[in-house]
Amino acid sequence: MTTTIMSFWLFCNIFVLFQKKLLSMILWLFLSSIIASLGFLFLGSPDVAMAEATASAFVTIIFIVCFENFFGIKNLQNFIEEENSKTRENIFKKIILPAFVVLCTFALFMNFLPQAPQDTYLKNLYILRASTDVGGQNVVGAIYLGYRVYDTIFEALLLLIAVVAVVHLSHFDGVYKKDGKQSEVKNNAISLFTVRIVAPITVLFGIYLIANGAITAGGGFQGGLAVASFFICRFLIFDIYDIPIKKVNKLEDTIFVAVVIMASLMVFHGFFGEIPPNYLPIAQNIYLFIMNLLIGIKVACGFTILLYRYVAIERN
Amino acid sequence: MENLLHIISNIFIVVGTFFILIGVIAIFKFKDFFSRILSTSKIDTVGAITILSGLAIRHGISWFSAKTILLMILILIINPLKSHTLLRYAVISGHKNKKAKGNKEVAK
Amino acid sequence: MNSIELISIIVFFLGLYGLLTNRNIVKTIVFASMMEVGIIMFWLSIGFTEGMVAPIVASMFEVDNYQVYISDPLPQALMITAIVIGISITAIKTIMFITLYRKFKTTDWDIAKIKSKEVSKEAIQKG
Amino acid sequence: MSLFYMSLLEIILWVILLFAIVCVIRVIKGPTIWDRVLGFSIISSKLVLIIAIFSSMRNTAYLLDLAIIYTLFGFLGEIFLITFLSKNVKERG
Repeated sequence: MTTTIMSFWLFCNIFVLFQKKLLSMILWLFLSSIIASLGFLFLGSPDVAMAEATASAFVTIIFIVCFENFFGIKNLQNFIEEENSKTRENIFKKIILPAFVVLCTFALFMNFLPQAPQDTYLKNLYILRASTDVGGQNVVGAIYLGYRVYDTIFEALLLLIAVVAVVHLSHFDGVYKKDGKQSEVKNNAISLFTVRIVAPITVLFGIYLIANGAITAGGGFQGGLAVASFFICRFLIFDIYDIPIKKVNKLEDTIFVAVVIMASLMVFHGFFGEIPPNYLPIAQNIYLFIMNLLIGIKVACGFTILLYRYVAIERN
Repeated sequence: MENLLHIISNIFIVVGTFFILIGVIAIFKFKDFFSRILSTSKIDTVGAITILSGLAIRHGISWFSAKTILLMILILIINPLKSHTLLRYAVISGHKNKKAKGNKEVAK
Repeated sequence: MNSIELISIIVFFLGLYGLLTNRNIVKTIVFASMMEVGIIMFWLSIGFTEGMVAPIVASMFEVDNYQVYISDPLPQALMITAIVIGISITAIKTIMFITLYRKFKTTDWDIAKIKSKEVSKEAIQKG
Repeated sequence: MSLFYMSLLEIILWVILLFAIVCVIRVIKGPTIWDRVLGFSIISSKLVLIIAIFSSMRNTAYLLDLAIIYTLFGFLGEIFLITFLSKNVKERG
């Protein structure tokens, strides 16, 4: 079963390679990453599958808004057609050459792969002790909030830097003028109705994922991404740009500081007391919930800023 | 009692896969976009809902069946309207059937 | 070593091939995100056996030989952060491309290089 | 694993996966871009069914969250693609 899905995924990726037009290339990328997320589920990791399923939609939205911004309507038409006429290679060159290169590089890589079955000592240690050391039912969440909390802090820092870079590179002064145009969706009553129903459901579902992060699959990252998608829906419905970006940016900064303080409280308490520290289960659950909530708010803020910047460029 | 529920759910699931099979055949049989979207989108929604209701019957009254009912409602809302927007924007952007006879008369 | 590791490495190198042979800037960004999914799949598929269960305590102990059939939680925890960073990095890449397109009006690597050299020469001549 | 010992759900899982793989042919050779998007939406709805049946086989309710996320986010990405296409594509190929 799993091998079949993986070969399906490989097939889709080969088609990404052979596509000439950019739009169909992005459609194939969307398809391949959705199938990859199904593969993650069959590999026994639903958390990563959730993150990948949201990421596929986000990446396609980013690419589409990028096209919309800078190629204009007429330019884009030329851009798509131009690709066809320029590159004409025969099938031999297109199929044999990549296969040869891939096989050669793979043969170089072959020696470094593990041949014998792996030692699973560390895995068993995590699985047996996570629910007593850190708390909660989800071992993955216990690792990225407890054992490896430094990784999470640096991830949050990297997201902050990415947001700063996007804000800096998009020259937009924060004043949005509305130019009589309405979005296509707004004219259509039925699509408007659909998006109006879907948007609140995504927010509720994101909050559910954040709150149940310690118990089942899900957590701060996935829930934050789901909440951030609400603002895209909001843009689709109303076509207005009225979110106070600077305030959201400040909120993100303060929440990053709160994440660092919360994590260091846990870690430094461990330094002064026993290792691992013996907390009460209630305190552990409260810690996990607050940490998931903070990370969820931070990811949601970061991605709303990022996506609204893109939309603002388009209008400017 | 449990055996009876299993038999009913199995019947539902098999009927649902039969619907989906018809939808898959319809994609390849029809020769233009509009007839394809007309046939496949409806049949696909019906097949998904029958399979999910079969799964809900199999698990009795539990969290699992509650979540499947939520999923059914979402599919019932989203799936037809997705195909509606697809069709509408295809018409807006100027997509026409080249082989159909009616178009020539309209153009004249 | 199992078949899924092999497939994910092949996908990684397919992405690398596409990245090396395309002149278009947007296409290279697409292939970079393809390579990223290949890497994530490789990390998750290490030590895979058919019929694996997620590492969640409620569902773990239903399996008989649970030490073999539970997937490794450590790479999963690392890969969740990798995916979230990956989205923001694609955003940065595309926005850098957008600023480049505004300046030089091309989508080609070579022409962009030539034009940037011309711009720097003019700046040197002006002092 | 021979076919005789498979449960009904497992057979249905294979059959729906086969349908999804067959639908890719429409995405490959669809004469217009609209056919490709139609094929994509049908494949994504089949993947949702695969997840639901898989979670029923394992008897775990939390895997259904993933199916709900699939439906919501597939809809969102597709709406963006379609609106973009309607602005820019004028009857080609």
